[in-house]
Amino acid sequence: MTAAAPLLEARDLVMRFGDVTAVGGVSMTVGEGELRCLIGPNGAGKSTFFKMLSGQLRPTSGAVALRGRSIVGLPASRIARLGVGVKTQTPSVFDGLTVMESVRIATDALLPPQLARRRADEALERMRIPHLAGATVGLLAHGQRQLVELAMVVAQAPDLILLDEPAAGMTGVEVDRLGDLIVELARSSSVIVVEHDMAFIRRIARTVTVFNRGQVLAEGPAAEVMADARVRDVYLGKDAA
Amino acid sequence: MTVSLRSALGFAAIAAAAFYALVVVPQGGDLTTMINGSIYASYAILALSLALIWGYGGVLSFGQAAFFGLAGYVYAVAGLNLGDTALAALIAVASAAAFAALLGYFMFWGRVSDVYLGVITLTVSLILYRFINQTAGEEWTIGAAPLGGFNGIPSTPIMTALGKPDETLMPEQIYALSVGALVVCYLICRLVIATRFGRAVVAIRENPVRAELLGYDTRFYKLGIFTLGGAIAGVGGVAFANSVFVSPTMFNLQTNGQVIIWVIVGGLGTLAGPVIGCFAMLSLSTWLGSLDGGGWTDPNLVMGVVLTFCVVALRKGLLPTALGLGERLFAVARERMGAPKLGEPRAAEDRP
Amino acid sequence: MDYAIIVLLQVVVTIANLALISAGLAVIFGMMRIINMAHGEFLMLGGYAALVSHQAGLNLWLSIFVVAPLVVGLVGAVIERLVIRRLYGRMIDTMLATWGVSLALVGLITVIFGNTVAGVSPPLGSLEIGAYAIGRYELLVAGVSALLFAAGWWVLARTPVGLIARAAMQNRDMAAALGVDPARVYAATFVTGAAISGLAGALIAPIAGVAPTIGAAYIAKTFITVISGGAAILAGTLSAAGLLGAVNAAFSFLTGPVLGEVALLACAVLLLRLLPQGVTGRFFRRSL
Amino acid sequence: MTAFNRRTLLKTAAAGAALGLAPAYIRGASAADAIQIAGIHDASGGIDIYGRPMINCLTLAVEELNARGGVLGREIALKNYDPQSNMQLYTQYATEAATKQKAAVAFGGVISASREAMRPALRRYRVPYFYSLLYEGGVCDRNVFCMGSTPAQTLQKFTPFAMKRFNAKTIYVLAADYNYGQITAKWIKKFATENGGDVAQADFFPLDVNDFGPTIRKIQAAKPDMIMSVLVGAAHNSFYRQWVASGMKDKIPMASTTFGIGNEQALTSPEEHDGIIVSYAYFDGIQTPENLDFITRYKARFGAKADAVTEGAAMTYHAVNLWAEAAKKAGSVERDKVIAALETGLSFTGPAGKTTIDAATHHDTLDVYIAEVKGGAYHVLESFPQQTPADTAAVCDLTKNPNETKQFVIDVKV
Repeated sequence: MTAAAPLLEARDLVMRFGDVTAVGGVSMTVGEGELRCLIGPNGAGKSTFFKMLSGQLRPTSGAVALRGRSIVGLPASRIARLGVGVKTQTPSVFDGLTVMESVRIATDALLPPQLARRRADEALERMRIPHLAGATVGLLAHGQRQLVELAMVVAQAPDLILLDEPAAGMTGVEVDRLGDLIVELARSSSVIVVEHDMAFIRRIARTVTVFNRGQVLAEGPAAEVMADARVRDVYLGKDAA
Repeated sequence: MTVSLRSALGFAAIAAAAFYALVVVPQGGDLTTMINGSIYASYAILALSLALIWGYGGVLSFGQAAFFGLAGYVYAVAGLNLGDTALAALIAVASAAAFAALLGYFMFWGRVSDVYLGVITLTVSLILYRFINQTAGEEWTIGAAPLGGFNGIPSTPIMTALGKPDETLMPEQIYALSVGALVVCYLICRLVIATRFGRAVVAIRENPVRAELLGYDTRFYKLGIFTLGGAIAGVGGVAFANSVFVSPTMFNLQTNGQVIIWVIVGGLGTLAGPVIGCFAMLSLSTWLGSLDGGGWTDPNLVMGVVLTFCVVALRKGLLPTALGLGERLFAVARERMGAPKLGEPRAAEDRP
Repeated sequence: MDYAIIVLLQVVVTIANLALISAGLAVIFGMMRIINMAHGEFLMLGGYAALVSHQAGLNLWLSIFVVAPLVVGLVGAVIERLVIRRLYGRMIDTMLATWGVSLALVGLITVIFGNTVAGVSPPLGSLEIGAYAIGRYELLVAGVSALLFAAGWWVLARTPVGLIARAAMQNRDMAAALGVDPARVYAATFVTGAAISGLAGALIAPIAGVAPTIGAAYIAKTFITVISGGAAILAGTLSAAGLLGAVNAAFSFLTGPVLGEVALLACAVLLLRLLPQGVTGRFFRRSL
Repeated sequence: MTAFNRRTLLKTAAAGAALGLAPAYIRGASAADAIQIAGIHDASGGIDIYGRPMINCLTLAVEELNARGGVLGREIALKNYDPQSNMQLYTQYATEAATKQKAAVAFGGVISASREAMRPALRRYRVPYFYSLLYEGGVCDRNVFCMGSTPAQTLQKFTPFAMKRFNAKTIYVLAADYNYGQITAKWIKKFATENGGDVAQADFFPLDVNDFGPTIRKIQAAKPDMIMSVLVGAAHNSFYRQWVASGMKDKIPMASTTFGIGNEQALTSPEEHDGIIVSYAYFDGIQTPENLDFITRYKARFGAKADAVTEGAAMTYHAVNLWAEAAKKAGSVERDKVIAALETGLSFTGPAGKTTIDAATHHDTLDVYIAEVKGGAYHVLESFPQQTPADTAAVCDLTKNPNETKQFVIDVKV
């Protein structure tokens, strides 16, 4: 473990389900404060890759290290405590709790009560949803639920934030706000975003990694990658048209 | 109705019920009521334990009576051997908790889920039942305590006054003790739910994946609530052992089924509901059996119809349905008087 | 040698019995993901239906093979209409509601017939093997059980009905895609499961006797067999019944019926811990 | 449960009376001063086959007493409780009968477990208690009178009789797995050994077992000379069916200590039960004038199709009449006076012949018969008049130790 170890380093990650290979040997390094976008067609293995990073899936083979420390095989809760926050593809929230209760659950996990309370308030402010504090999460609209989930993640102030399609189901205004927010988040944490919305990607991205069929197809600065013919072929060709 | 008003009313109702049970009933001097009352209270503690782990922890144990019966037997055996009933009771509750912890570790660390968890708990309870049921032979004697097989242990010792091992408690005192234990267990459940641990348990019931991703080791929390449930069921078992005596029926299929029925009839997700459901169903069953020269009906028939009806028509159970009805009436009344409508999302200050 | 044969036959009979009494529950669980807690009472009703019609003068075989499945199938249809249909997709609720149905059926039968009814002796006499003997009827029941499973396989694998059933087993929408109303598939499944249970109950009635509460003796055993077997109706039930039945019979011989049952239960607990999705959740995943 | 403070209890009872808690069930015009008595028997659930004829006989005995003007000029008000074969309800109803109904006496209990569930409560509340079913012996409690036959009264004669009749040396015992079955199996072993035979094996079955396949194969391997069935309850009934289906009926003969107590002869077919021999203190086919008259009255009251009268039922009839005799003799239904009167060696001659209370054990001396089951009826083969409860007498002497309250497990020396 050296001080120079990158925040996240994944090497040759492979995930097989029976005969199906969902991720076939992906390596990726993300540094402190980096904002990385993952793109790729449906079934390219992005969500599976995320789940291996967060500990929801145990890779068939390969290594994941957080600041040089291997996290393969650790339970998801342990990885979360090591500073990895996750927003899943479909909002994963506590339908039966209120917004405030939900966020408190997040802050309570890591912080003493006084601080937890303050951090929870701040998170709601940041998401601009303090007015929803007493509302039951299960009764909110889809976009609002996304924000609640984000608030829970943000409230924990993780070092690495994994966002799986955070803009899905949001209105235009909400998407814009979200973009600003992600950029802001990236000042204090490293962020990896999976997204389909290309305008959104262009707006926030610095480095883009393209997945295809469980492999990394290309990686580099956003503009460069999007100009890549192979990338246009497998992905943009359809979506960006 | 706001949450605070609702819980205040709830507390008032609980306090009133406890007052009635502990002060008014003994004044009546009716021993039958008190002895039935102590049996019902022991079962109600069992119902409470399932209400906690199922309603709040989302862990459906089909074999909750395993802990109830185990504690009863440990109490009887320890009591007969040690002579000190208070110590025996402690050992009994601790064994129920330890057994729950062991079983919980086996299940939660194996990531056994839902229905399978139900099957395993039920099966464990039935194993205990089958085992105890075949201990009629005299080779099954632990120290001074014959396990007694099907008959159980009719000589189950009754609690003695603290520090006075010769002064066996009277039925009235056992009654007070059982009801007292029920109230204390209820308060413990209430308190636990309000702690950080309790909130995490509820969150895990709501969405285990999310809780896990927020850093909660769900296995640990489930184990915690399951163990607490086992301990509370154990308290019920000790109370039952004092009210009747221990026998294998404590963990047979019917007892396990009944607990679930009480919780469902009373209302899943509440604590008081299952206790009410337990008292209601037991009274019904006792009453049906004392109908002289019956034959026009059968206790099973009535219980079955009630349960089916509760599940199909009364989805939430007695207490929540009654509260909902009360709220609606209340709302209508307030609206007529021109008060603002209830049920708006409320500000965060209202929350604890 | 004779003893070995008779023991082997006894083990086969035990397994076949377990598979037979679990079959109806397995059909309903496999296709609908419903745990029918009234299953034991369906078996019990089958026994009563056969017994009562036989005592009313009907031929025993007709009572067992025709009357019992018809009557219990009909009861299943009524229960599906009144209860199950309202609870689709709510697994725990269905379980509890059918538990209520189970109690109600026990009560109803007690009110009608009382607690005890004279039984019927198993027909056909016994088969002698050296100094030993086993009831021919028990062997016949084992044979019917085998036939039932073979027929089940044929229906599922080779007929259009089976295709729909397999689709419904995969998921609800698939059946809809085949142009079949899933509600109708479920109703038909429940009735079929009930009828099979009725037949099984009637078949074992001459051996086990009938009493209103006899279902309780079966429900835990069958429930555990089906869950341990996992989702595949035929392979799951057969493999679990084979394993659990063999353990049960072996321990019954070595010790007594109680420890036989304890061994069965303990084996199931271990099985579920090791294979949390049941046997067919891990092995023979593509089977029926 | 022995150290109850009696004074406090009396105080409680007095407080209840002072508050004017009237008996819950009031019947008829003269009911105000009716004598309350309780009957607690299973009328439903798996053990009701034993309870139902007992309830009939209790009812008949009370009705006859009332027709003759009641006891001490007061009508008898009987309340029947149905514990639904649930042992916990026995405790509850016994308490209810004692404290709410204020019964002067309680009759009931079916299997031993139910007796043990009721006994402490009835003693605590000082309600004399009559238990009428045959059982394993050993109950030693001044508050309780056990009317049924015990092993020394039946098995001592029955075991050698069966061994001789079947020319048997080795016996295979199948017994219900609770204390009755366990203790009875020991008595059988004792009497078998004493008569030059042996018990090859004793298997015990919980009351809900109904699959005897592996056991029958085991018996086939053991090749005993005879079977002794101590099986109990509806589920065990299927043994007789499976025995016949395995072709064993004509190969190994069978005796039973329980067959018929629940009217099993009516629930099995002749091909299943023909030839089984049993031994009880009563058969409904006994040809005495008392019994013939009794059966006529029983059928007139409950119909020709009613459950046949069993030993437990007949002894219930005897118990009620013995209690009435004692009350008359004592001039009161007060507990201590009635018990004292019974301890004078009171006897009653009824359908089961003459039964005399033994003061030392609170059991009774009675006539015992051995019979063969044939075509659903009993044919008496032999009778042994006036057998004393020697087994319980060996361990229990209430005249010396009136405060004894336990059930002795009689140490059966083999």
